[in-house]
Amino acid sequence: MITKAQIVQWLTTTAKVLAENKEYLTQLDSAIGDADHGINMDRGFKKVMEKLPTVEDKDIGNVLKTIGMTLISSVGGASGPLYGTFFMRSGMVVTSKEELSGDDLLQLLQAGVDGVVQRGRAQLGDKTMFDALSPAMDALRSGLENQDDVVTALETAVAAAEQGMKDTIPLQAKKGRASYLGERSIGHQDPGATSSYLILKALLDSVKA
Amino acid sequence: MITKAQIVQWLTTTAKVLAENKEYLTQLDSAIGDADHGINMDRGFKKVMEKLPTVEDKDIGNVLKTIGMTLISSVGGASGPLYGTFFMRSGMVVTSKEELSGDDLLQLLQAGVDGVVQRGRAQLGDKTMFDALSPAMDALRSGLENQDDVVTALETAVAAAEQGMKDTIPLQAKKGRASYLGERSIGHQDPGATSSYLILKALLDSVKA
Amino acid sequence: MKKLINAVDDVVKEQLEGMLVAHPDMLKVNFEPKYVYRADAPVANKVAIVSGGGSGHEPMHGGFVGMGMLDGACPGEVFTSPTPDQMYECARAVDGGAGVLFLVKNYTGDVLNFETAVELAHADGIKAQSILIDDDVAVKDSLYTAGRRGVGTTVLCEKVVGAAAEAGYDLDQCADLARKVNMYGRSMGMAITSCTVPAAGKPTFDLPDDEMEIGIGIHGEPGQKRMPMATADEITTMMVNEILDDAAYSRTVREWDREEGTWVEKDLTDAPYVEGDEFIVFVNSMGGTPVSELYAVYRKVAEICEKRGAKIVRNLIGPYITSLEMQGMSITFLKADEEILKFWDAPVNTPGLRWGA
Amino acid sequence: MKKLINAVDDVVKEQLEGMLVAHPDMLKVNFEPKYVYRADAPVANKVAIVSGGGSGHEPMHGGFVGMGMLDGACPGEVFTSPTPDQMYECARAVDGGAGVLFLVKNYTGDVLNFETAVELAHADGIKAQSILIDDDVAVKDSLYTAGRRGVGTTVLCEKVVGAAAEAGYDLDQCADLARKVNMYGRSMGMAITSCTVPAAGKPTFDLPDDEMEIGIGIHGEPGQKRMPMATADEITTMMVNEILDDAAYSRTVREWDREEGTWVEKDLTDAPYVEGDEFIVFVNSMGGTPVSELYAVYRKVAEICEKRGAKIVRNLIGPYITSLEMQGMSITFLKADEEILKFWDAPVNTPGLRWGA
Ligand SMILES: Nc1ncnc2c1ncn2[C@@H]1O[C@H](COP(=O)(O)OP(=O)(O)O)[C@@H](O)[C@H]1O
Ligand SMILES: Nc1ncnc2c1ncn2[C@@H]1O[C@H](COP(=O)(O)OP(=O)(O)O)[C@@H](O)[C@H]1O
Ligand SMILES: [Mg+2]
Ligand SMILES: [Mg+2]
Ligand SMILES: [Mg+2]
Ligand SMILES: [Mg+2]
Repeated sequence: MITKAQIVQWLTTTAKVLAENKEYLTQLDSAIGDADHGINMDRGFKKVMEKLPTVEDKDIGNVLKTIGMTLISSVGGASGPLYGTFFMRSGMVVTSKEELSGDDLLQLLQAGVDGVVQRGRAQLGDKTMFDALSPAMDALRSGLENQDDVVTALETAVAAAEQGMKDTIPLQAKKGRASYLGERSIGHQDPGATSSYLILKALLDSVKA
Repeated sequence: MITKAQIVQWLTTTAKVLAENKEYLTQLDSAIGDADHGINMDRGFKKVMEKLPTVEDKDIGNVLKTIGMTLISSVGGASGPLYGTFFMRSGMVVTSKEELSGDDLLQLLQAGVDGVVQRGRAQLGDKTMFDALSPAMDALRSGLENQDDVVTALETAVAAAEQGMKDTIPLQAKKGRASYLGERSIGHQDPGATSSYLILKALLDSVKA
Repeated sequence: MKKLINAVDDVVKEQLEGMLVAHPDMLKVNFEPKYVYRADAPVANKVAIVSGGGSGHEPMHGGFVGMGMLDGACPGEVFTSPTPDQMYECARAVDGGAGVLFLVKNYTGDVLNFETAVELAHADGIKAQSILIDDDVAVKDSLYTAGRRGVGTTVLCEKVVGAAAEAGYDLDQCADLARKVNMYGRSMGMAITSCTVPAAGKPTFDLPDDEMEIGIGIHGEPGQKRMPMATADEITTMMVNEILDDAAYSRTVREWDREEGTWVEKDLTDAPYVEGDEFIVFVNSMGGTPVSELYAVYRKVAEICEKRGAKIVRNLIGPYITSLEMQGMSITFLKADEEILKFWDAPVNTPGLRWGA
Repeated sequence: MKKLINAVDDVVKEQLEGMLVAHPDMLKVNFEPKYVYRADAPVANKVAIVSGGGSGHEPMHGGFVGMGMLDGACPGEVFTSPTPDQMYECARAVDGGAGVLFLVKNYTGDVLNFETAVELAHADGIKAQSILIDDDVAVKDSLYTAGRRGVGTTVLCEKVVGAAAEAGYDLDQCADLARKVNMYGRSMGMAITSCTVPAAGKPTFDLPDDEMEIGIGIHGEPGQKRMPMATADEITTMMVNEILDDAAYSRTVREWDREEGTWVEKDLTDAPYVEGDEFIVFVNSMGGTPVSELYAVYRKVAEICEKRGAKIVRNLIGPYITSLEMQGMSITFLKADEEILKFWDAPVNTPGLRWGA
């Protein structure tokens, strides 16, 4: 089982990792966007860290919903509403839970990813965060279906996210700001796919710890 | 005697020399001014070259006056009215002459320099064109008083102008744009003193030729 | 990075503090969350016009708050869309009972955040509507991209629709006019230098001394293509022709259905311009390009229009929708009919645009 | 060098061509010699206000030609004083019989060329007068320098005196008002980058990334001193204090005696400001600094004034007296009495400054 402490740890690790990768993500965004993705994510998760102590005694669903709302009202840009929706929707499917089974985790993440797609309408191959999230969900699902333990399943999911992130490099962007570059977007890794990979990696690390 | 052809040659040589030194003078002006002295002088003497054919059949006085008016209405800046006045006043003292004695030349130049002082009110050591012109006049006068021939007297005058020009380097400017720099104007050669030296040098070369 | 700023994180806040003390007659500022609103808001029974977007484009949008233009503006961080809470609370502050029209530039971030704001306002009983501005002809298709960006036409639309609201247009009339202005407007931009986002600390892109970016947006992002640097005349000719020759542009936009409380999709097609059309022409500095260079550009624009039978009836020349200190410019054509001209000429009294008042 | 220009030699001409086609309602342009003048010039029985100076400071001066401000403006080459023939012919074109007042910024070049113009106009039977603007407190003394430069106060003086002329002031009244405005005004400027004169092709000076020029003029020339780069608050504090604490400033100026047809010397002393004085405060961009940064500066100016008992009653914030694309700003204080405020508030309708019309 995944404890609430581990979920809180996930958010904390995410904040740390995004702070560490602030410049890297911004640099990726400067190649095909407007040089703010790292700044946006770091600003949002700094706010999350401020907010976290005030909701730590709530259930996991409430924690995630609050984090989602915090991101919506602090990140801005494209990634703000998308990641905000991700966490809000995630929280909605685990209302009042204090710990999560592997299947709960799968549903939680799937609801989040569905929310991203509903808001942003990205399709696979559009060179967005969805290109990291989608293969990760597939890997997680088949891992759990194969009776892998959560950590093992998450490990394959994170590997898939990393591969999906790298696979954005040769793609031409069709959504978001990078799409304006047309063919010039080819050859660069998508910043949002990169932050998605980092977030899933932080989840794995927190669950392993 | 100095012929009208030599005077016309002087103006032509000056135009050529100022064009060649356009960047150099501008660079001097960028250190302690506004980076336009070479551009200004070149623009003015390009106009002089356009005008010259239309007055070549006039007497020396008329030629010089026309050149002065041309400079006034084409150079602008501080140097425009000053050099314009220089040539206008020069022309006024040799009205209707077709050739000049050494003494005529002395009076011509002295009238020009007096005009510069009257307009610009510079004193010796203010770090202006006057710091090249003034020692040149002194040298020319004593040369002629010593019965030197015109070329020899002019040679000492040009040498004095060159020295005066170099001597502006350690001076702190008290007139013109460079004066705003205060002590920071020290260590740079004055652009106007430099163009004055070049103009006198062109005179020497034309008289020698 | 060299800028006249204090802490990087305070850039937007301190700018708003400055606007507040500078223009108390025109506007007020709310800081948590951030929005700028008319000094006399809410104006009873007037439709409130609200815009917003990333900061760094000043005077747009905060500088256009005041009589005859915007009722509210929501500034995001530099080049980053603002958040729905700002938009929603701004809407509450300026709604005078006749509803709120959001003018939204078509960027994924702005669109997503404003959509949430419309939903929040609606849920709160505010009559809300939003119209997208997507006028950048450098973006060729809407199928394989996020669609045309909202650029220069935004300024003209805020002016025209702001005056219409002042004159008593109701919410639907304002929305219809905004949609028309957008469909009548076409823009293109270019840059000769990059700009530096304060939080990033270094230029967004490197541009060699002999190259320029053509088809650039307003976020310091790279443009449609990079080309060898050319003369003002060459650049202007290329851009004006691209605007005047632009074919019909189709896309599907989402507009809010107030009855149903849902988003409905609308197919819109901008008709190409035809000879004899009358225009408001807007030559805009990206920030670092001096107005003197804009006039050299405008001169060529006028010459081409003369030749091609496009009639310029009004113009606007200056830095109005900028990208920080970026050097470059954009050109906007807005086909002008009687309605648009009437509201263009109407008085406006804002920090950034002022006449007749 | 990267600029939106064509041939380097055509920069000023093409800019004027652009202004002419852009603003035929406000102004006309003469090309040989170059001057910009009011569309309805000469205005009968109105004193004509004429200014001029090097180009590169746009919108000043050509952008201030129009109702309520200048009747004529004479642009020189970039950063180079115009020539007397321009000024004289401009004066002839705008004189409506009530005489011409030249507003001259105190630079050796401008002073010498305008002096000749006054003499020419006088010889031609035009009532002419000239007033020097010398407001730059970065220049400390007038004995060992060419005296204080004319900077930000010039814009305010052109506005105020232009309105007075519009209101029927005669030539002496206009001159007296201009002299007063100049004596009530104090400015200081700074730069964080150089600018590039088109004809020179490279930046006038090099400024390392961690340094700034304080006490800079408007010609891209180096300033009073070079200092380590500081925050907006530190820079603003330093400059505002230098302006507010500026001691009495004395100098001898030459004014034209119309009766005698000669220049007469006048000793003028600007009184220091005292607590309780009211001001028009003008925060100006050197060109490349975006208006957003000016607001951060203005915020600090207002804070300091509040503390020091200086009352800001009006303000102007934006790029009005620039140095091409230079990044930096200047701050101008103009002590405002009832007369000055009345004419400041009066309508003005020019490309660069417009309100109430
Ligand atoms: N429609 C979309 N659906 C999913 N993800 C998107 C969409 N548009 C953009 N993104 C993601 O957002 C990232 C950019 O985020 P960010 O830089 O923070 O916002 P902005 O583009 O507004 O500056 C992109 O790298 C991409 O992964
Ligand atoms: N009052 C003056 N008297 C004599 N020469 C002067 C005076 N003021 C300036 N100069 C000369 O003019 C030169 C600058 O000329 P220029 O750069 O063409 O004009 P500006 O200073 O208006 O840009 C200086 O180097 C100096 O020699
Ligand atoms: Mg981005
Ligand atoms: Mg010079
Ligand atoms: Mg962004
Ligand atoms: Mg000069």
